[in-house]
Amino acid sequence: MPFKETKEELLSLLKQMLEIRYFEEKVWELLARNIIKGASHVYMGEEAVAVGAISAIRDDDYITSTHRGHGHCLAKGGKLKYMLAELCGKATGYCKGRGGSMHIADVTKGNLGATGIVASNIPVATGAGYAIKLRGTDQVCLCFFGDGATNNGVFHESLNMAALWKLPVIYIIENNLYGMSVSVERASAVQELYKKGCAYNIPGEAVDGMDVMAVREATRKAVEKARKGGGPTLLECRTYRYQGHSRSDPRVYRTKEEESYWRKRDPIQSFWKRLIEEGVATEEELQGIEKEVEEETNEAEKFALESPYPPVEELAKDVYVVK
Amino acid sequence: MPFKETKEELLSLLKQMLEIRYFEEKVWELLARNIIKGASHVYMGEEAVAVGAISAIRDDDYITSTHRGHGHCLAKGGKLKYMLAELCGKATGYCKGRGGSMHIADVTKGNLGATGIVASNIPVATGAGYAIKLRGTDQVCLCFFGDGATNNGVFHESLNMAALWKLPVIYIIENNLYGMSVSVERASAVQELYKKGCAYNIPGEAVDGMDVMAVREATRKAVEKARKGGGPTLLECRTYRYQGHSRSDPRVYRTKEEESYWRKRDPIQSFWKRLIEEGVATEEELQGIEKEVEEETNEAEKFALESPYPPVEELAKDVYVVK
Amino acid sequence: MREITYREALREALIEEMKRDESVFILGEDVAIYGGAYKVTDGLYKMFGEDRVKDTPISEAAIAGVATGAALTGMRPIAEIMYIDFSTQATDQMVNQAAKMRYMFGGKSKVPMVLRTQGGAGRGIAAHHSQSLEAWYVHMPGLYVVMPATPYDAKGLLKTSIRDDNPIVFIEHKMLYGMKGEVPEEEYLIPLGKGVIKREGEDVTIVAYSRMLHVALEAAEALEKEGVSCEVIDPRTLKPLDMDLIAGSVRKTNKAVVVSEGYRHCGMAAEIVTRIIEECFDDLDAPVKRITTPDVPIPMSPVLEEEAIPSAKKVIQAVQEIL
Amino acid sequence: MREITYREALREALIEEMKRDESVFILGEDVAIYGGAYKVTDGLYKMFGEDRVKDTPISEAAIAGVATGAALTGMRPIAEIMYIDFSTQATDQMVNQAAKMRYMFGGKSKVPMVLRTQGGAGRGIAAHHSQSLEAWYVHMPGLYVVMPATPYDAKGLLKTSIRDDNPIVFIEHKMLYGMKGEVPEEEYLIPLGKGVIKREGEDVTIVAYSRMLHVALEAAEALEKEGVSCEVIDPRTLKPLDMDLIAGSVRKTNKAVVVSEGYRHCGMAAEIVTRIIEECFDDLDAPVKRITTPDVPIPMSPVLEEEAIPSAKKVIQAVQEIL
Ligand SMILES: Cc1ncc(C[n+]2csc(CCOP(=O)(O)OP(=O)(O)O)c2C)c(N)n1
Ligand SMILES: Cc1ncc(C[n+]2csc(CCOP(=O)(O)OP(=O)(O)O)c2C)c(N)n1
Ligand SMILES: [Mg+2]
Ligand SMILES: [Mg+2]
Repeated sequence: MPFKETKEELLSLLKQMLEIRYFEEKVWELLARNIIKGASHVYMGEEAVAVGAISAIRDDDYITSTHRGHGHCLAKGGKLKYMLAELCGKATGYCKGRGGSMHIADVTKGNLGATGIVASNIPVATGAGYAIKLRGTDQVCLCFFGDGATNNGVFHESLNMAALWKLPVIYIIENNLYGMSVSVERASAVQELYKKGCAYNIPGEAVDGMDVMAVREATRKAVEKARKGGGPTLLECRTYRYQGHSRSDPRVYRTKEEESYWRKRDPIQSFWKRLIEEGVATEEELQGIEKEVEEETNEAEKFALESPYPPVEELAKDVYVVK
Repeated sequence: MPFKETKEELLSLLKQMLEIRYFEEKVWELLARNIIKGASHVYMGEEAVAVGAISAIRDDDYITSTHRGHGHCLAKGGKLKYMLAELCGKATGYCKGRGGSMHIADVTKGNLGATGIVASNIPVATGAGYAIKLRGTDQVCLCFFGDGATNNGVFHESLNMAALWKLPVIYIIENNLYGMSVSVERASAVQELYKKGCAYNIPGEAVDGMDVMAVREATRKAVEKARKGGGPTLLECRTYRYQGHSRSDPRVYRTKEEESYWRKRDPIQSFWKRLIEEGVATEEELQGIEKEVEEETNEAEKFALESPYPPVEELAKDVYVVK
Repeated sequence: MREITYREALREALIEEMKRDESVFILGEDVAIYGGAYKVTDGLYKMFGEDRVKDTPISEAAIAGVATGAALTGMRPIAEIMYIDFSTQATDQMVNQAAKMRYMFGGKSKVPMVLRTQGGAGRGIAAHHSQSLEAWYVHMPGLYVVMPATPYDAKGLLKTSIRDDNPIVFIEHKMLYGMKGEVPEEEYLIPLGKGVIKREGEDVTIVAYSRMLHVALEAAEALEKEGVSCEVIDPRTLKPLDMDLIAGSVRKTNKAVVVSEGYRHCGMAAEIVTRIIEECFDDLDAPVKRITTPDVPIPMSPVLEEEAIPSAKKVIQAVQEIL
Repeated sequence: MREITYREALREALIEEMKRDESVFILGEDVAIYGGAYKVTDGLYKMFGEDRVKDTPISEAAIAGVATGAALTGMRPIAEIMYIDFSTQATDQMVNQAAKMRYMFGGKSKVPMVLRTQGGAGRGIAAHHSQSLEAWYVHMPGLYVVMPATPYDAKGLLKTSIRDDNPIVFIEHKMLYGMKGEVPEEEYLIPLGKGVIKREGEDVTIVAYSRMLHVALEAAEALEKEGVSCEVIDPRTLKPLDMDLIAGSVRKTNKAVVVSEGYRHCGMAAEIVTRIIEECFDDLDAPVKRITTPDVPIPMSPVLEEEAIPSAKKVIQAVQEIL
């Protein structure tokens, strides 16, 4: 299928994916250097999902994110430097350093936040959908979560409500084949996760999660339907996380063959290739973008490392809204 | 379909249904007289479900029950007098008066208990199933719950595990069309509740819950399969509660027509009629059974009313196992 | 002044706030057609439509989570959890999501929601329908906890809670719904964090809230006849807690008894005792006493239930022990 | 004596008890192939097979509920909830089902299960992975709560907990897994409800548990240099609580400080302070102090996290204030 998008749009998709990749590489490096503390779940390999899906919505639409949330944040307009500062626990981060990797949010931009608790964002997204319905706007909410999250009770409760009430929520499963070490086969009685919509009459679709345009198109259709009051959709994007679940994961539960199979389907490389093959841009242009991203990432690092920590006197600030 | 059962078996089914009916009538009366305190959810109209299903299992099998649990308890061998004493909060009740209507249990007889919290028995039944699997016996567990309970998260989590691990649990939905005042239409995105098994690859079946033999047969097949390691089944028994959800419920959410439609399909009357039509017993014999049940119920009442309350000194007994 | 019931007072608060602010809406089980298990929302769906008074499936976690998501995106939801006992299914959403989002997300968001629920013993409905779990919610940063004891406070505090920008657990008492009391026709609000002296006295301070306020007042009345003058304080909101008022009173009387229907260990009574020790140790002439429900699930049997919860007799005894 | 880590001590306890008793089994997320998020169950599935060391889907409520059902039917499950923060999804099953069944059902059943989990801050993993929620479980009748601070206690208490017939919440501390300590080769058990004096002293009693024991010992060490002699007590099990030991010490020192990593309000520190007031008021020369985490979600930023949790400095300061 030839592109319907403008060159600018297409290059922006590539750039966002590159930004995520470079960002995550940087995070991985800073984790190794023990500059980033705590746990960070990186999104390398899954870039096409966040970028493809979020490119299909408007700025005034919402998303909810997960413990593996850097990609969503970035695709929803997050700036590398504030994100990296956040991961480093700095005062200049999106959450003033209080949230870190697992709680990045920018509610003002419609990113309703990552969460450290698997599946717990699903009812929250559903509530955003109900708010939209009550206000009568044509906004939508994209709700991202992993294959593992589909086995949690709130998935069930939320999808049922969304279907009953025809809420404008697109539930996007990032099926990367594992929830930590437990494969979909060993965690879910149904293997094709989009089919779980059957219990709620929610239409589902399996999408190639390594193809940014496929994700974008599937999301676009679902969003169009939702804006018209057609209710929720369940999209299963099949993808792969390149790294272990977290830094300490030796990945004994999967094979090298499997890893290299997926790496060959890299979402960035394949899109890059396609852009050139279809004459959208030249190799030089794309390299220029990559260079830009590399510089931005280095600047973000500098910003993050030079930023101050939050003042300890502010430990208890913002627990409550105080008038 | 002609009966395969012996006369004794058939009459015992009728007797059990009558016992439940008389018991519940008595409970209703004692609630009105304010002798039974608290909340009691009565099972009138649904007798065929508990009796039909539990008649298809062995004494060493398990059941888990609900807030509407008197029928299950009785069909699993519960004695009217200990049950009524329990509802009256007496020391001679199944739970020494501590549980009351919503917590009747007789774990020694395989009744793993009623619960006041909707759906909370579903994981418990699943755990009983896992225990059976670990011990390697051919027992099964019947897990009863209402239509409303199917929308709770633990339904989802439990059925997924049961299917994954092929547990010998039969999940029996008592679909009486309402969860309190909320109809299935307004509570569940899928109307045919047995179809919810699709999200777990659990085979489901709709069963006429007003027909004790139909429930028995469907359960028998599911149990046979489970005993052989064939895994769980989801049965949806379509039935009706004659009374309101609890005594204070004016039933504004349903029509008189609907109520009388279902009352015409009364599980006891229709089975009674069939027993006579098929020459299993005479009207006199059946009336004899009914008379017996009436007397037992009155004796149970006498027993319950004359029984002492538990001594207040024992308030804190049995909170813990103390050696 | 006119007298209305606690139930009516709550209902008026809901109506007034829903008229005043379009972003206020109600969701919960049986809140619409049924009018709420305790009839607080009776008829409201006719006034405000079914979208603003929304019956939900039996999905406690999603009820709390949907409210959280709607609040995060600009609405002011009032989520009803029928019994506080069932809120145990919604705790992740309440204490990890709603409560912590503002802080975690750097203070840029807010979650203005009320979780309306009710608790307490007295109806003989046993261990799953009689608990007082306020301590759990007081424990959790980011939540406020409100527990009115009179119709006047119920109305004024519910209105304030709805307008407040924090997630609030608003706990009614099932035995108080029918209690009548003076409630002005004109609008009024009661600030959070302000307790009241319900009875002035000199010899001992009794701190009690929710239904236990009335138990304390009964005890004070009886003690007065014996020449003991009790000052009875109702903090009304447990968080924020009006320690100024309590400490001021203890500094005057030099003795204190705290009464709470919650379980004993790590309960609200322990918190108030500790705060008194922290602020008034040198003023104390005797140990601070706590009267609570002991470490026992609430039994159904009326004789045991009555023994379990604090009574005027036990309060009197405690006061006499420290005189 | 040989020294092994806290992690190894726990693992040994599991292995010994699983060898000793066939009814013991483990279930939880990533407990098999991955060996547990903190590697406590490393390799166990190879020793005992995948049925007795069972990887589950991400279904916290069902994990607790399945354990409950299996325990009720004769097994001795050890359910692992990866972080105590996620146990908020399992609270209904733990506190309403497992904890209350024995009492509600008249003392005829038991639920011998261990919910193994870990809590505490220190890794910079923010508000959803750092909490100390022991107070919630201590609050609830029917549960015991165990929190070992050393490898020796971890092993002895886990073995006892597995053999105990009550549902037990066994809370490890994530920062202690790597700590080494003396653990005999021979089998030993540590009774529940018996604390230990970890350091004898004359001037003040410091009560602390789990990781806070080590903070207290550090403070005691430093205070000794200033000529202040602290008696440090580790209750080891919070429920049952060894008040005899604590009260005996306070009667000697006449002063007490309680240290807990849990949130302040209605926390375990408040409980211990209150118990000391109840039992030793007349022996006290000064108010009992509590050092806790304040009413703040645990922030990610290392500087804030450190400020949030109790430190030796704060303990020293508290001691000095009451000397
Ligand atoms: C309720 C809950 N249970 C367990 C965890 C621990 N945990 C963190 S991520 C994860 C795996 C999640 O798998 P999936 O949903 O597939 O997302 P992925 O990490 O693969 O993107 C687990 C088990 C958690 N954070 N929350
Ligand atoms: C978790 C929970 N939510 C709500 C309730 C209140 N409640 C008791 S019974 C009931 C309706 C249950 O409906 P269903 O499962 O269909 O069973 P039925 O009463 O129709 O037999 C409700 C909402 C409860 N007991 N537990
Ligand atoms: Mg995954
Ligand atoms: Mg029903």
